[in-house]
Amino acid sequence: MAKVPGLIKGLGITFGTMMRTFKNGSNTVQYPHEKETPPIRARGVIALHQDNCTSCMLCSRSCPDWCIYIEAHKELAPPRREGGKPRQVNMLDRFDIDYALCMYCGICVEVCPFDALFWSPEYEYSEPNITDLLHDKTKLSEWMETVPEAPELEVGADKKKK
Amino acid sequence: MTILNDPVSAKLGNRQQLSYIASQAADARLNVELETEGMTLNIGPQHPATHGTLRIIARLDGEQVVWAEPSCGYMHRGYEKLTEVRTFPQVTTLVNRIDWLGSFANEVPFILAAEKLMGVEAPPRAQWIRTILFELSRIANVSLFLGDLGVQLGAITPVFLAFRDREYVLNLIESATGGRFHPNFDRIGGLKDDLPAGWIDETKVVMKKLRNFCDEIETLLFGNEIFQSRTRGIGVIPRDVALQYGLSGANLRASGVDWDLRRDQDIALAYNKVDFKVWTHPDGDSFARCWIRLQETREATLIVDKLLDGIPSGPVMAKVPKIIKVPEGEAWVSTENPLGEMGYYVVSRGDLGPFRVKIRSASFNNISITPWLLRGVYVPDIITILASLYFILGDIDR
Amino acid sequence: MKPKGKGNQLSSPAETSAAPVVDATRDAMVVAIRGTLGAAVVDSMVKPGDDIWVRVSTESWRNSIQKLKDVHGFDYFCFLSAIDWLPSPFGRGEDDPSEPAPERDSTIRPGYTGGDTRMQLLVRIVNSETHLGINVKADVPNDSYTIESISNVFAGANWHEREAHEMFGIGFTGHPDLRNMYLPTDFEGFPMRKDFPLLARMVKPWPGIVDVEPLPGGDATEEESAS
Amino acid sequence: MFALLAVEIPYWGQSLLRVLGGLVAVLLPAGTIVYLFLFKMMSFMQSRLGPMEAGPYGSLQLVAEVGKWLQKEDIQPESADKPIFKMAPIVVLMSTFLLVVVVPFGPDAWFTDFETGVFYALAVSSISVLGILMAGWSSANKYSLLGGLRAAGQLIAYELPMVLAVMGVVIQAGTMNLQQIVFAQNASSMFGFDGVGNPYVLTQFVGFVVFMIAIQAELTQAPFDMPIAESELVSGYMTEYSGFRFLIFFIGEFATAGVFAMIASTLFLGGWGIPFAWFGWTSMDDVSNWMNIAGPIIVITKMLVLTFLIMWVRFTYPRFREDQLQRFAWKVLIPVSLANIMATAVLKVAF
Repeated sequence: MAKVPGLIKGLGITFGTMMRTFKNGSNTVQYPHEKETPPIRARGVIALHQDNCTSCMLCSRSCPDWCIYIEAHKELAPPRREGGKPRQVNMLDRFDIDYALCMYCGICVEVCPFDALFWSPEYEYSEPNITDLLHDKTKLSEWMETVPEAPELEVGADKKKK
Repeated sequence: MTILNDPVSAKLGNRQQLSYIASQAADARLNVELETEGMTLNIGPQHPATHGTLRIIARLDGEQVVWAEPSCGYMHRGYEKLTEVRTFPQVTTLVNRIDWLGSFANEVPFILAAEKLMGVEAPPRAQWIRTILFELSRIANVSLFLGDLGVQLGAITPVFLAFRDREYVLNLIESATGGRFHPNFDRIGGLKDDLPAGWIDETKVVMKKLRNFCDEIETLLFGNEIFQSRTRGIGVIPRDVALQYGLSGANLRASGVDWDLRRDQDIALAYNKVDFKVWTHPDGDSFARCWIRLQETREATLIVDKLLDGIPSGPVMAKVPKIIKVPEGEAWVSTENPLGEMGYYVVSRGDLGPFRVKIRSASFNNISITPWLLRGVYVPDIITILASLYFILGDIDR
Repeated sequence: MKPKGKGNQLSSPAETSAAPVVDATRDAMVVAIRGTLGAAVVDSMVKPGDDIWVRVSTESWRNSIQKLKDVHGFDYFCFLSAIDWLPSPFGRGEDDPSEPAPERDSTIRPGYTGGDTRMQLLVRIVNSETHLGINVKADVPNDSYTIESISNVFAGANWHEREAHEMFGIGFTGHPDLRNMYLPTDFEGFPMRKDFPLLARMVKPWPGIVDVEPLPGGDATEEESAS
Repeated sequence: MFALLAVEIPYWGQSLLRVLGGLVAVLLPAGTIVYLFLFKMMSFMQSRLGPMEAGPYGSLQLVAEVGKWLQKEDIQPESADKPIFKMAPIVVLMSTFLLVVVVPFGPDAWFTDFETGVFYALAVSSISVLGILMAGWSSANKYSLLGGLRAAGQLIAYELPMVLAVMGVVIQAGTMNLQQIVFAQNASSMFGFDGVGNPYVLTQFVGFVVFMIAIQAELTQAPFDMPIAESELVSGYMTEYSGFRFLIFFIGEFATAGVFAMIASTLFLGGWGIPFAWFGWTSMDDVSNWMNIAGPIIVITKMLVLTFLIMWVRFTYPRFREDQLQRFAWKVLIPVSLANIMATAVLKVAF
């Protein structure tokens, strides 16, 4: 019968896959025991480098989801040079990102003019309670440790960009 | 329906003619008093075969559908309205989520429309990388379709094979763009960043795996006689009906229309730099639609391979102002997305954000044919037809 | 079979800087369309190498589409939608709720090919042989918001008209079934009209309104701490 | 069965042992099938590992699942026909228990030794249709109704080829007693060569294939799983069942698979026996007592081989459409098995 070959070949595929899984192991990862490393560029969580932040509000204003809340006040700091005038600096009071709203678009990281925001590939910060997804500036600063170096670029890329 | 006069049937092939007669018969049944009391079956909104939350109200006579009507809107997010309160760079994060399986492809036409209004053009390298990522998202999207097709028809293994191999593509997209599902990598005037080192070689390896996956699916599913008997001659769409309903993509090409926006329009992507075959099928039935998608996936891997060999060097970003204001005007750009023709009609008022964006998504048109198509089929065929039309709820409801 | 036009959307950057070239194909098409439709064409516009816009009169809407399909072979229905030309009274929803709403210009300025009404209908149809597309616009009368349906010209327009009906409140005479498609049956208002507020942007104030609190009694010299 | 124990057991004790034996004979294969095939083989065919957390290599996963189901609320739809709704899973499982009664596990290890065992087995197996129909009807759910009706149509259609396929075996063995059929397969020879006995899978190959297809359909496994059809009818007649009642359906599905595979191995693979010529046994009385211990293991091994086939097909093929299934039964399977009976009868007379 002409019917047989297609059906039999299909059985061969499943059997072959089974044998491959026996031999080479599965394609899945036993998650809590072993973990895959996300790529360097992976957008996992946003880290805040507090020293660089000038509270310019750009990130908060360019966020499409309105999920960055910044409060700051001005303060007098000792002058940089001897005998100079005391400088006015912006002191960050509050820097919250609500990850329940965040769409992980990365616009805030991109618009930041002073390199205060970075992407970290870290992804394990799920919470049972939705309000805990609001990360404040201490928590955001903790992510800084996990921020990797930017990857090397592919051949032919314009090297002028950092 | 008045759209079908009898001359239509004369133009059809044999198989199409049979199904056409069947649909006419179903029409006639509607007009006579039904002897038995029918049953209204609600397929969805929570149903495994609806890829989300599409609801199909079907009037059944036994297992035969007398009348069926999809009801959508369970996932309507109002993107057209949302774009009006966003700036141009912010819109891409939204449109990522329209067709969530091939997200990158959603950004491209919008960015191209904005670039058209601004009169800027992305540098060649950016165009090539865009095209490569575009095809990768096509592969990521359609390979899942190929697996899902099996599940819809009762074979459980293909979907796992699809997820297995799709993962490689997603890893590629993630390592290049940082976003696994929602890349948001396109910027007006180019791309956010260049590719990371080693990406090209990795992609070539993955493309081989994907071709292997296509072969596997072809044997496991398309060569299977049960699959063929389930899909051949089911849900036949003749050419002119397909055009009237504005079907696009593989659905249109399966009805014998040789039209692929990648090849047939001048657009700032690198498609005209490579040779590729546009697959068509004369039958217009479910099998043809699925088969075309399989071939297109394979073709896409070949396109990616060819493009990888010739990426020009240079910058990936044209000179654009930091704060983007798009000049006043209207522009329409559409591209051949995984699901079909996806286009944006962007009206700008010289403001930071668009004044009006009409999102022409492929699935909305593709699924609008179902009331016509589902008459007279059996309940299992509803699933086959819906699966073969291939819609994504986010793409219907926007 | 490609449209012959060359314009600012070409892949070779050299040609983008060139002055707009003449698009013979599209110009010829517009002339042909004017010939067929006659007085029904109110205005038309060609962007070389890009697209054609044609505005037809409200009364001839259905007939014009029918003729474009029959005579000029625009047999592929791409989409139908509407545009509300009224500028939004809410802006992008970024106003400070504690302050009086800013004055906004609410004059209606239509886009390409002009227009006299607030609502405009827009349909895009394509010739499946030459792949030449055309955008057809028509005014929707301000008093009735009603226009003739084209769902018996293009079956695919059925759903698009339903969508336009619920989103913009445009009535389509001759449409077989103008039920809501996305919205609940008892939904009030037309969400896509510009004067329909987007609640997501109303329920909370924009975080960007907040600014850095100034130094109490401090001088006004702005100086950044980073250098 | 109890000669082995060499003690006199009172009747109630015997009955109790039989019931316990029956439970083991139904639940043990079901558990093995679920773990071995549903959890592991399917996963491996799909490049994954399957359950790994509960017990070593996930071997206690089934226990965990049963525990989960037992804890779940027993939901009954408001407009369901409650008594029938509650009864349906039990009827389905009952047919499984009634089936296992006639399967012989050794020369003396049997529950009952029916003269017309085959006839009984085929008759009892259709009781499950009743249960499924009851479930489909009483759930007050359109999907369940469709599923139940499909199941009824399908199971009745496939009963026929199954009976006809077994007919060849019965003609060849000359008996309807399953024990005798086992004996006939193991003690006889093929063309004078008695090295493998005469398992009917070789001489009745057509019958075997038809029988396997028919039980695939009887068990509603893909490609014949339209009554369940997750992607169409959600879960068909099982849609409304939850908790314990769903568990019974679940056990029923796999236990029936096991029992049918046992019957198939008895009919076509020589059942509990291994070729008697290896040990020089010529009659039933010669068979030594240790076969009562080895027998069940052999039956289960053969059963696992057959369920492997069933599951392999299940995990590979898409499903038919209802009308295609009926066409296949009436236009292909029944004529083929009728031809098989004819050929068998002719050959039987000729030799």
